[in-house]
Amino acid sequence: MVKTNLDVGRLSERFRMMLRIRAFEEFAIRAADEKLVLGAIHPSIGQEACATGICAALRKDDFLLSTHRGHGHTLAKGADATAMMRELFGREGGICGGKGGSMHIADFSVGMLGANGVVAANINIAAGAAHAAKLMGQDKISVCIFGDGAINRGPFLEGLNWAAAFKLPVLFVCEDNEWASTTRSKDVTGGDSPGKRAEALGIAAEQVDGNDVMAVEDATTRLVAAIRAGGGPRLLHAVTYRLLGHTSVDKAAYRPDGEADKKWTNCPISRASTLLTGAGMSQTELDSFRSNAFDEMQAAFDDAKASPWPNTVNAYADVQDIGALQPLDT
Amino acid sequence: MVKTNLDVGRLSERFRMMLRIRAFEEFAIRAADEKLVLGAIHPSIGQEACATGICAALRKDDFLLSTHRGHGHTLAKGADATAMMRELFGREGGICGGKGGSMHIADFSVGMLGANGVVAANINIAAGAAHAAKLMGQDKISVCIFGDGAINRGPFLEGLNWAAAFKLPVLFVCEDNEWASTTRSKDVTGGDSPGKRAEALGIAAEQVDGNDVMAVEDATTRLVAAIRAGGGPRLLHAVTYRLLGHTSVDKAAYRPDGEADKKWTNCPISRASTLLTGAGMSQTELDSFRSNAFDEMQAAFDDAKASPWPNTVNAYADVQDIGALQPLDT
Amino acid sequence: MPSMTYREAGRLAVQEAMRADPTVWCVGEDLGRGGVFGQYAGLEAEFGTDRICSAPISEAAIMGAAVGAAMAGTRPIVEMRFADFALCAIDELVNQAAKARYMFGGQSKVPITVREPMGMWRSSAAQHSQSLESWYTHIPGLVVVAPSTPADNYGLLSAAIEADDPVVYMEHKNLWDVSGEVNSGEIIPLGKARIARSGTDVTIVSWSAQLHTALDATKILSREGIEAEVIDLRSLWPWDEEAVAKSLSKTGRLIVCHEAVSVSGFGAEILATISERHFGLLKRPPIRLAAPRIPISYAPNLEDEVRVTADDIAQAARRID
Amino acid sequence: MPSMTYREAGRLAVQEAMRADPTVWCVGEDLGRGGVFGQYAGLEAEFGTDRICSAPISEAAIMGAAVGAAMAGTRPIVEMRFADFALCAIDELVNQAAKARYMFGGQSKVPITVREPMGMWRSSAAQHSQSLESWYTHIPGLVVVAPSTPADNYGLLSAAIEADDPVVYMEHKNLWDVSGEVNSGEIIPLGKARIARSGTDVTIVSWSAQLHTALDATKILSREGIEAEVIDLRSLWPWDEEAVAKSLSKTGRLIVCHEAVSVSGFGAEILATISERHFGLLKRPPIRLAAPRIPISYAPNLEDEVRVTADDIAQAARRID
Ligand SMILES: Cc1ncc(C[n+]2csc(CCOP(=O)(O)OP(=O)(O)O)c2C)c(N)n1
Ligand SMILES: Cc1ncc(C[n+]2csc(CCOP(=O)(O)OP(=O)(O)O)c2C)c(N)n1
Ligand SMILES: [Mg+2]
Ligand SMILES: [Mg+2]
Repeated sequence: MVKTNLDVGRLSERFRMMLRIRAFEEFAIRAADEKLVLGAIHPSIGQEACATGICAALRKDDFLLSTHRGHGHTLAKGADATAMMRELFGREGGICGGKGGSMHIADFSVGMLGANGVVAANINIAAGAAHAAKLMGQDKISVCIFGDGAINRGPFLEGLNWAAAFKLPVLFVCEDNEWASTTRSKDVTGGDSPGKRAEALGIAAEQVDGNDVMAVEDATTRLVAAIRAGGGPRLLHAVTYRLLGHTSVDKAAYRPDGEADKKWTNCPISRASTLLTGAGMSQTELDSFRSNAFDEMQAAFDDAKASPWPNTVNAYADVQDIGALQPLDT
Repeated sequence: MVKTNLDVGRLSERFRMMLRIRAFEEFAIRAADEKLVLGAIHPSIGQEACATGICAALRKDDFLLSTHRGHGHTLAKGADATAMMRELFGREGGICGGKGGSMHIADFSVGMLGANGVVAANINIAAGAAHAAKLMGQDKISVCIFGDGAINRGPFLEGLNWAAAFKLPVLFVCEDNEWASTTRSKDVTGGDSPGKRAEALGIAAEQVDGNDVMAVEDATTRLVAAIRAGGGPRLLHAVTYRLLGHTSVDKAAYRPDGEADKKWTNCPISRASTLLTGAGMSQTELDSFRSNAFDEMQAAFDDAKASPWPNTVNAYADVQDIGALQPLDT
Repeated sequence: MPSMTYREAGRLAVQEAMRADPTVWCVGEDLGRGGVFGQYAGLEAEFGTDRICSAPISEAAIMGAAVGAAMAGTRPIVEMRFADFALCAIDELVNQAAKARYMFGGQSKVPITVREPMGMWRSSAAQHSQSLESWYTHIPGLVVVAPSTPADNYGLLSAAIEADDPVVYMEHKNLWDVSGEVNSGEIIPLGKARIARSGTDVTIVSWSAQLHTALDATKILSREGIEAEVIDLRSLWPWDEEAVAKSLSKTGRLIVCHEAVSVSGFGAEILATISERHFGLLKRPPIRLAAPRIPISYAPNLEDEVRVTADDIAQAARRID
Repeated sequence: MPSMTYREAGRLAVQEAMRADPTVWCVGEDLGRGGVFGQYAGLEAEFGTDRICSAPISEAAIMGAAVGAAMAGTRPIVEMRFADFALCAIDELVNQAAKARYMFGGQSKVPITVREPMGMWRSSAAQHSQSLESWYTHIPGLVVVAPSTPADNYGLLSAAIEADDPVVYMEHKNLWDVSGEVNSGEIIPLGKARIARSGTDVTIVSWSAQLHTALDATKILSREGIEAEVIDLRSLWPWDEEAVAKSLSKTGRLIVCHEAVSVSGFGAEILATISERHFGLLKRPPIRLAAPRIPISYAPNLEDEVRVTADDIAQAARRID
């Protein structure tokens, strides 16, 4: 199934990023299983095309804000896997000094302004980052990724209306994996789609196959261009599926039998792999991509496991400048 | 201008209710001017057709939830003007014992579950009242009135989605008077209309001329019938205009010259009056309606002014059952 | 007496209340699957999806709708999932639920039980670990409860559901699996403390998970000849000032320990009340043991920095002796 | 020194900060018309609609957007209109603004100044009158300020805007029209109290509007030969424990008065800290004077029930003497 004008070089690059995300999370799950990571791990396995496609269309200085399920977004935006893995382990050298963990992963040096433990909270924060960019006359944009469950919280309305009212450079991305924790989102969600909600708030919206990495990238590129040109906010509705449970310990037994199995055939990595072999790439080469990703994340895992705990005085650092406690005060 | 099949009896009844609301608020403003009322008074002058038309379509046991601008809604739902006026004056016998004032006016005995000092807060509360009616198998409905400014707060999304998801018997009414305090709502509001927002949340919506009392009543009657029949929530967008300032002390100098003057020609009371004279009612009769309303509210005003302050021990009553203070504790 | 977990005890209280009163219902996210901690397991099967209402992720609507539903004659049990997420519904709880009865001059009560699982629990970090009980004690209209044992979780939750007031009911996430004896029917009155351990030398006041650390400390102290009395407050509003004063009249020494931040935590209220109204009972300066004013970290060793340990308590008891 | 109102003093602080630093901007409802109390009057004309940003009624977005805009390099001044409405943005303030720097390991600060006009003001009733300053003192990451005079409103607001922390800045609605001398350039450091009146017999600690009542009480007391020292805390976090202790070492008598509810109000923290760390300084049991734990009524005489009056303070001073 050779697709005409498939950009093989680009796809293979995206493929490698998706493999890195997959491998990172497989090691994160393993670490949770082995109680090396104590906090909750929300895997994005099956959703790697969203992270990869979106970030491929962004500049390093563009802002990205994510969710509790943010490893892929953070890696794709350019964060270092080792520093991220150390963060999950709560170790020294973690990307947030071990103070945030998986749900607060962030790398401001690549414009990644944070995962967030509060569903939908980043929608307003992302609008604000865009507001700042506009005030300072920068041509950066701000991208906010959230789930299908998040569109039922107030900040969805307030943040989108805000962006529309002030014509801000924000791209809102609803990464719709059908489920919000153990609830099928459509059972508790009125209306047709996140896109219709956005349009009612004055924001043009598009839907895309969120498991087609090239389609996600292309749609994002188009929307980003419109936004950067001063066109105001846009929303992208990326339809994907959460292949595993809500967290690494969730067996997702509440899903109908066979639902996930069927969705595995639509896994974005398999799809990209099929396209690449169809375009003539050898299985050996694809396998080497896989093992590179695996090796990178194995090394990150080993590094994190061997890293020391943070110095306990750090618990008192970065609280605030004024009225900060000294460790001795306690 | 005789309108065919105008129900003169019904219109004259609505006309009298509008006059009562108008007279009540004129006395409330006077009381504020004379410092007999200290709290803020938000007059609904110019919007009497909404209150009147909506409530005319409701049963006494239907719930109504209102805004900070709720005198008209409360009167139209059937509350006693004297007890309301005493409340505004903060006197004994006030409908809330003098503890709420204008912004918390309520009369649970006629299903009026309260004005609210927090914009949009009643949207979720109204959805909840409908939820209770549904759970208890009652055929009551719940009506929530809010302003054009309220549609930019999170509860608009959460409450409407809630009502849609649980198919609740709620009528949402956006009483759109163009202004939210000193801000022209359309300047800070994305999208086309509250109706479009409702539709995107799965709720069918209608727009009505909010200064045409019969049109408001007819639209409400239709929507209420659909809701009571189990059709789930609806939204009515009633387009009206706030003829005075945001509060009784606001001169509304921020409005373009002539805007309000022009809108006065569309005052719902004048329009009803024209229709009634057109239908053959005598000016004398209309004048007697006016003076009846005036006299009723003059009496309420005099009564309130002569009423004693609440007993100060009441300050300690109705806080809570468990862990309540005794006045002596303080 | 049957033994069950803190989780099961809460579930039993809900189940019995729902059987007894058709106006009681539960509302929160994922309740149909038993709730995020399994504390509603099996209830949907018994009571159906109307009364075990699985909500969208809409904390403001969950709380706000419960307020309306309470005013309209039902008795909602509101599940906030993590106490931290209640911050998405604070207007609904503090400006609406707590004040409606008062503002409307007693025309309506707001009988809701707001379950807010609180506290530190395996590296949950700053947004999933907070203990904000003192906030609620500051708000007129609210009752505040923080059970420490399965029996209390059954008995206090039963009382909370029965109450006509809005009750903020804070279970501790680290206690779900703790087992103990529970007797159906043993309702525990709100506002009454429990002497968790009798002693004569020092009074240790605590609640929720921290109570267990206090009890651990007494074992260390007892070996050293210090017999501490431990008071489990159970309810923070109303709180049992009399029980504390009575104990102090024996011991003359007060230690309050809690997991929440020390500054403006509920320990402050206790020390203030005691020093104001029972000054003469204090033979020594009272002591607060609580978290430093820093957010809760993710890394286990940094997280531990904010914990009050049994050793900390024992040390304070020696110091005050 | 020029005389101006508390309102004008705040406005001057904002204006000077905006002139000096192009990244400072204001966001809130109706700011273009000067804000609901006129405290932004004329600023839109000088700085334009981008920097005096008139927002929709979206408190969560106002606060949340400010957090994002602060992380992205600007310094927003956030106007909440009434402190009560900040309850619609508590997740954004407490879970986001206060914790972001910490959770992200110091990768970002969140320099926002959150103006929350607070307190009782002409029959505003339960949802427009609250003083919740003690809540914010309980939250690591937040600085809390409550100025009582025009000079302080200028000097402290200037300092708050300059600070890199999220500062909850609570002006009192009943003080807007109070006049006093203000000198441009006189920045007041956060965390330092002011001796509002010197005295030797009793220490009265207060802040915000209540400070003025405390000063009124000293006039009554002085006639009776009681010379009270009045400390205006100005900032509640950090608060000037040293200044209070120093005064107590003279007087040995402590009265704290505030407008907020007594239970878990900031007075509790002060009494607790003093009794814990400076027990020896207390010659008499300390006294708190604050509102009873009831919502604020609308009727003026019921509203007055929660006020701490100059007479109440004078009586307490006599009692403690
Ligand atoms: C305000 C808030 N409510 C509830 C939660 C608990 N919670 C965490 S993730 C989640 C589901 C989110 O669903 P969705 O937005 O679809 O994202 P997904 O997990 O599918 O990526 C929930 C309910 C939370 N973190 N924050
Ligand atoms: C949450 C909240 N934010 C702000 C306010 C202040 N406020 C009171 S009324 C009002 C304007 C409301 O406009 P709209 O909803 O159109 O109702 P209208 O006043 O026009 O009837 C504002 C901003 C408030 N009461 N509550
Ligand atoms: Mg989802
Ligand atoms: Mg309006």
